[in-house]
Amino acid sequence: MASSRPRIFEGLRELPVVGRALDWGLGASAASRETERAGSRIAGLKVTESVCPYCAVGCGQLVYTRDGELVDIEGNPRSPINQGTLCPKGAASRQLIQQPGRLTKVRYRRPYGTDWEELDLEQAMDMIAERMIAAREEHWEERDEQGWKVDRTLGFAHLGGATLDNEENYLLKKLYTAMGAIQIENQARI
Amino acid sequence: MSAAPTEVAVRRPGARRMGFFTDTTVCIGCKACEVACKQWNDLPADGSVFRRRSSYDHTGALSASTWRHVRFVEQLEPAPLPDLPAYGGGDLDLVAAAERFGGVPQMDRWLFMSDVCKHCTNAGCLDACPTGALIRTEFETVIVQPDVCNGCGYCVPSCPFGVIDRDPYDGRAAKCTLCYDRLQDGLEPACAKSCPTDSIQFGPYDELVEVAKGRVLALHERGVTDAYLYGAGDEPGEQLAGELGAFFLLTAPPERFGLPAQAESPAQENGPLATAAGLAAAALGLAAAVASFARAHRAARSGGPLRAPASRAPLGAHPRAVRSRAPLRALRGRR
Amino acid sequence: MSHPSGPPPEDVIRSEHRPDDRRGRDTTPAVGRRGAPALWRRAVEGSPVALARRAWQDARWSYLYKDDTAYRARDGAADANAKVQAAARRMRGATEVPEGVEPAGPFINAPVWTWEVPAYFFLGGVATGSSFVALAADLAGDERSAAIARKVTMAAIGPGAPLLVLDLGRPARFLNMMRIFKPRSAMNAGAWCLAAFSTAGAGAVAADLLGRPRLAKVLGAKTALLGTYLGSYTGVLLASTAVPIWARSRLFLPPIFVCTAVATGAAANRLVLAATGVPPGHPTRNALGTIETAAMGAELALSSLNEQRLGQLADVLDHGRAGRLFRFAKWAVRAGLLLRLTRRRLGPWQHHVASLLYLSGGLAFRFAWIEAGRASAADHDAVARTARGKATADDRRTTARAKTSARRSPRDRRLPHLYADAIRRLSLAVESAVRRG
Amino acid sequence: MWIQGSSLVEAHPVGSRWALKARERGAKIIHVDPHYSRTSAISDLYVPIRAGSDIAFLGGLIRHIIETESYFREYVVNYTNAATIVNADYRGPEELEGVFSGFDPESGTYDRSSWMYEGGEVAAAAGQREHSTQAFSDRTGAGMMVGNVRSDPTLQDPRCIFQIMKRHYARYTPEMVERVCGVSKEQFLEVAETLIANSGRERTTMLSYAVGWTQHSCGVQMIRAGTIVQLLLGNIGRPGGGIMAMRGHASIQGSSDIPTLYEILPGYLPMPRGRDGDLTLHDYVEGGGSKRGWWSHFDNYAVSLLKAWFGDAATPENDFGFGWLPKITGNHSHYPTMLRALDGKLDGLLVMGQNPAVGGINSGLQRRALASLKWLVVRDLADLETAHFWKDSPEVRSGELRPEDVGTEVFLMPAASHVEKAGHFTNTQRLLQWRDKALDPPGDARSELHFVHHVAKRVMAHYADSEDPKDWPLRNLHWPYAEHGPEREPDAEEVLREINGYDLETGALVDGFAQLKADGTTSSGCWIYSGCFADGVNQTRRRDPGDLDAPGGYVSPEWGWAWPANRRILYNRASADPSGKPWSERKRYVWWDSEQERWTGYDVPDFPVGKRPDYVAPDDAEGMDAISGDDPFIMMADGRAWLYSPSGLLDGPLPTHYEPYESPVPNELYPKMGANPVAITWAHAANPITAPDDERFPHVASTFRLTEHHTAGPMSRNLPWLAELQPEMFFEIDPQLAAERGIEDGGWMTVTSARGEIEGRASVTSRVRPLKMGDRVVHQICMPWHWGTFASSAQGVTGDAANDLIAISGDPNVSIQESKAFRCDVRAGRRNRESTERQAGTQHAAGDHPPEEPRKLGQTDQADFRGER
Repeated sequence: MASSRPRIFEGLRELPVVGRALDWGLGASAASRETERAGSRIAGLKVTESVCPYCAVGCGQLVYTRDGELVDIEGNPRSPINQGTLCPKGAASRQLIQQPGRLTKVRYRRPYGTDWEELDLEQAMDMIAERMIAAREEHWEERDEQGWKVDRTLGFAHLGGATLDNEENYLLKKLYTAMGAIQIENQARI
Repeated sequence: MSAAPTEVAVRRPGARRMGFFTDTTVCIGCKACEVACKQWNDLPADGSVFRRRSSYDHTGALSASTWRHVRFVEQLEPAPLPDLPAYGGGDLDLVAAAERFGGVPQMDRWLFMSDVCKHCTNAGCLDACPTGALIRTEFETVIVQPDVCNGCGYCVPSCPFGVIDRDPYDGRAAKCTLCYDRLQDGLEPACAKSCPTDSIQFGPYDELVEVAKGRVLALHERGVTDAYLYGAGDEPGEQLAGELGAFFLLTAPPERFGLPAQAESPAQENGPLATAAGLAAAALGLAAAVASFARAHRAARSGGPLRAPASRAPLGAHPRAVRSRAPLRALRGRR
Repeated sequence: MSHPSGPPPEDVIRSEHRPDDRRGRDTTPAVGRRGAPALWRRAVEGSPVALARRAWQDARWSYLYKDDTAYRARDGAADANAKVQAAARRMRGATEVPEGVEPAGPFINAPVWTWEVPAYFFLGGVATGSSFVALAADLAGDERSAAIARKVTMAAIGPGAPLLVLDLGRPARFLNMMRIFKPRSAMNAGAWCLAAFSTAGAGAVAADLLGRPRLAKVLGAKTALLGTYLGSYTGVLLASTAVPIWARSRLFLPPIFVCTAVATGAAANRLVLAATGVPPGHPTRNALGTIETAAMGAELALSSLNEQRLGQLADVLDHGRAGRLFRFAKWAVRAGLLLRLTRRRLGPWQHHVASLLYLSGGLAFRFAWIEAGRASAADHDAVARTARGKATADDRRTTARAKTSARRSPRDRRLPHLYADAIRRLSLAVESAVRRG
Repeated sequence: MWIQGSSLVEAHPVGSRWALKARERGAKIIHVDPHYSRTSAISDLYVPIRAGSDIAFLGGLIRHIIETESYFREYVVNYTNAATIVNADYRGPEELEGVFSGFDPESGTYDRSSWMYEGGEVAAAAGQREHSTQAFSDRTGAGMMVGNVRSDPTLQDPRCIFQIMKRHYARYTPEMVERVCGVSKEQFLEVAETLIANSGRERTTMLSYAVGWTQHSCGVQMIRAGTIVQLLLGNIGRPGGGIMAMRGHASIQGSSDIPTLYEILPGYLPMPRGRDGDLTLHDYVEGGGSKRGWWSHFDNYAVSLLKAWFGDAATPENDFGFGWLPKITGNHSHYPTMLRALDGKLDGLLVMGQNPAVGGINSGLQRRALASLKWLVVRDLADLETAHFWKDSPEVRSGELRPEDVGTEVFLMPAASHVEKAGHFTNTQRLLQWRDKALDPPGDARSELHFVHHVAKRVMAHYADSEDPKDWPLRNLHWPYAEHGPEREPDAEEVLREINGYDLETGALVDGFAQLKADGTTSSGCWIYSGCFADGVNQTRRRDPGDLDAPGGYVSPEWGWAWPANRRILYNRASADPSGKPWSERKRYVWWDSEQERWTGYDVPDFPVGKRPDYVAPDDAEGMDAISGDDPFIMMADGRAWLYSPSGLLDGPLPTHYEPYESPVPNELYPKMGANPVAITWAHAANPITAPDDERFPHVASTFRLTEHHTAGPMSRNLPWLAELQPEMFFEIDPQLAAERGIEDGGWMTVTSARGEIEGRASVTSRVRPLKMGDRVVHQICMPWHWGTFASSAQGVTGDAANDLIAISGDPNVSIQESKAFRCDVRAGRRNRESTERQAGTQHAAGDHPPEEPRKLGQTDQADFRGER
């Protein structure tokens, strides 16, 4: 194949003085102190083992934190599922947690309101509980239209769960069932 | 071959040359490397535009904030179109073809290739850098020292692979560091670690090359005769920029992936000849100038055709010159 | 360099972020920062990374294609290397891009330089030419013209350095240009040369003013000698890039640039001298006239010769902005030559106009070459073909001689390192000062 | 390795790591899919198929395997019900022009008694005739009497299942496949031969499917058809075999095991169904349990669950509180619920980590439904379409909804991310993996565990001293969870212990469901998860991968914990032959160790460890004793894998080809019967369906996922690093159609359906191809569905939602909609009105049936299309 080696240059390099001159400025003199001190920013950090929140493959993740702040999320090499690898979504999960627009306060929109308002968390919880209770009472059916015993409410419903923990789904189903709510659904239906 | 030790700026005992072997035959085009790189190096997204005829590639090319970039090549089977070029893909206006031949060619292959800085043995950017911001590390990789670079931009056109670029906002040049910081602590680079199918393999250079050669042979046995190494294993006379620290296994001509068929550090390839030519020309020019002056003045003195009206009087006393002293004095006066 | 207006989008996002007061946790969006990798410092110096095996063992442990796969042939066949090399040769060895393959760019990045660089090239050229003139005049005994030429030299080179600084992405760090001495980098060598040239030139002018003609002469001579590099390295600088139109002109670009330098230098001096009362028909004026004409003639000749041998590559020289600039430059020069070679009818102005035409032509040439480079880098076919065609053009004559560079065990040079680091710190200090100010 | 109805590489990139490894080990990868995706790119063989015609293709495979005698006979005879004799009065669609015996056109349902085994009968569990998903127990033959069924091991009896299948699929010839699926004969045969060549004793084939199969009006039957192929080839219960359902969310498997689903309780116990008179625990167990097989322990699981929920208050005297559980009487799934909401019959909705305003089918309808709620609670990491519909949505942009007219009260609550709380996910392989908490959630962000705990406390406090009997469950709800830290966060591990279950006498944690009892002395929140806390150790937190290179090391039994009983491959007894020896040494997995008289192997045997292979169950045996030593499928009443499904399915014992309910072509096999006659749709003007004779929508559309985005987008569209990778909604369209319609690559195009019209970029590519079906050519348009109209980040991206185009419908068994095949039309340019503007106001013009009452396509009439005409 057509040769592309820079023979002239190589040739010059062989020469005593010029050759040496060609390498001037390239050696140790060029390295900055910062570079000599370089190291990975997660060295010495606390690590937590986690699982990727996206698809259902269940890739292991390592979460590196520094005094309660997130520094880095990467694959867990010990996981036999992903062996340290991640897909683009998993690799972006630090940005998922530190995403622009991440909510930190309850947003409330009153009926017919035209904009969001802020709401205290405890107050929001109170209001939600009240509404769930009200809906239960208002729509309680002991028997349905054909007279069958049903002991339930169709007043409120739930959607979601495929992205939640099993513990959370368990308590949700437990509470809802105890309240007589049956319209409990999640993405498994889709 | 490896770089001249005189180039190595950081020395650590026992450091070996490290590199990437990117095997496109197991790449699934998931772009995990692109994101993992941005995550670890904390680089921003650089704009979201839908690019036509770009298959699934909407980030375009390597840039100062994109250090891994996945190229998509849709390659079509010639059938059923009569005069479809041997390699289809981006070359063909499918709509026109459908209108002309009323047929739709089959997908032959969908090729994915994760491009990255090649960490050349003869690195154009390194040779060009006037400040020493670009250095050769103990792993024989080439990195930009962000605390040194002053954004002269000379490395940008000096890279035969179009890798390094100057950030329009920040003003400094930036490119893949082969995760120099991670390497210090024995971690593999972010992209290689994240790659789900190990299309990007990281390791000691010589070991990688052995793996890669074995892979080429295996593929040939399977009938994938197009398989070849881009940037490693070549004869000394035929190497790309004296061998690439990050080399590739490709199954189509390099031009399909935006790679040159051959490359060399421009400074090494052209520098000496150009300098010689320049100096020679300059010397010649200087000589010519001197000569023509000498000639003119000799002629003037010897009352040749260029004879000045008055006799041997020195220039300063020249009558017309006397008239025109004013401006000269004015010049002095201004000082 | 030209900065986009306004801050980068990710900074806007960060600035719009309202930190949450109730909980200490930092909620600043992770949207990245430009131009450099994230912090390169260990959180705790000297301590390892948790749950990571040392020495890249994770990379090996998770390695997918172990002995239980047919991923690769392991029995190292005797002709393995030959086979691998042959495979590469098949795919990238041919001197033509394979039939039907449309080179899918971008292959290389276009130069990012803005107007400052060609402007500097022009002024540097004028300065070089002037320094030549000064030396020539001195040698010919015309000391006053020499003194003026030396002043012209300084007048021309004066704005050079500022222009270069302006073009930097981080102007405050301009000092780093001289952080090391690196002959391999035309730009570094050029920077040093520029410094030396200006110093010598300034010295010479000073000597003139202090009435030390002998010293002035010596320094002037020095300046002219340095000029031989200052005038040619700009061509080398462009030729030592991957931009096809520049790289393939490697033997022509520097001479062309020298010609332009000499011509424009001579022209500038001719005008100044005329203005300062050197009469028409004066040998210096005549000499300068001859020089600028000859140089410009040579420039034209070289350019067209180069265009001939560049073939298709030269397309970028006739199209777009580069094309327009080239056409203008050429017509200016041709007009100049015409005025020169016809018998004078319009009095002394005929030649002054010619000189002006040369100057403007020279200026246009500098901008044209930069523009041509930009266009050439964007011409995917050109880049691909150039890469394929390395065996053609002027390499053909070079004899095959594959020889690896000698292994000289390098001595760790302490002093340069200290110097380099000092300069770096100084630059950073200047930068932070500028940022604050 | 056979991938159909799934795009492994696009949706599960890291899963494809192992596909690639298999390929490098010599495996062949086959991908059958409407569009050429990144999955096709890594495949050895890609076969384009018309969306929704899979059963014809699979039926063709079944026929080919039977006709060429290339099935794994020993496996089929011993491990499947191929030899079983079926009821004499069973008739198949071949005889009845497309329906099975027992079809009632009036109600559009089947009386399934004639499908039974001869001699078998079904104890009718409560409310089985309803159109709602049948309980898992039902599908496994719960309540079946199979004691004295006859069978013919020679497979010759004309009424044996093998012969029935042979007749059933006789017409599914390669030529027919070509006409129905647009798959060329050559390609079809190549697939068939490859599958056959890679199955049997020494080799196995893995089948992977996903929502590309489930999201059809006969989705369950598609999967059944795949199962039949795998069973005929002997690929179930063996390493390198099986059927992999690639699931799409981190814990979507978990959310079915421990369901937030209306018709089941944890561990797939059926939700009690209302009926005339009181329903007692006894009736429930009778209806749901089974005399034979594993479900004979049904009562243990039910009682243990009630004990976990009501604690000491649950006593044998009060039937463990069973009577107070709410009962279902119909279909209360996602869609009917939203249709009720649309008609203002639903007060409130809580949405957690879901985005129905984009991901919900007919999302225009979903958003309008949200607008007619009284209150809405949304919990997520950032604002999203579902919480934002009143402020900015296609309906708001078109002026149909004005914020000042929308009465919905919205609570948008900040949620904790996966690293800001502890808990566990169940991945697609039933593997439970624990996540430790890495950092505190920011500001007022909290976990759902925190939310439900503190809401529960408030609700229970409210009813603490209520006298009303209906409040008994709330008064006696067992809610012992301790609170930790300043945020008073419950401890997830405490909840996991409850799920695992206790021996209430000793207070010790049980080691598995075998220890659960029906006498109220044990508790377990989810019997199939029982054992996840065995030995008092959080088994889901185990993180020892073991030596992957050792024989069988790939099982990694010490990494996490898989239900049931940490079994990684279900029915793995089938990896050994009837005598207990591995079918193949190379593929050994679980086998009978004759020295130690026990089953052993790399995995936990899915079989009573001590049961000899030669044990023969006496006919009168009950419980596990009724399972013989060579019956690997212990969850099934007869211990056999079902080629033919006598119970559990509502639309036929054998899969048969029906067109999608929106198909541009007639049913080649059963011209009288276009679509699945018992498929569900809901008559509502806001949910119009295109009539078969409607010419306006000539093309087939299908949706797919992209690697770079996740489902409805909130987790990816707002992340700059992902947004830039796929910035805009686009459609993949073949060059021929593009040429016809003047659509240019990269330009704008608009896709319209009976529901709406959406715009996006045109990607003109050979990755989708016009399909030749006999003399007819069908064009397909494939589109991702990740985009919505709202971005919570300046660098986020927006686009039209594909689901605006799709109609709500349902598979009869699981009421999952048909979103992978629907009719559409295309044109160049941008849409000239909002995506759902055409449907404005339709929510008030309900059809002539109460919308929550499902309708059968079998009884489809013009009323369904009133919205359109």
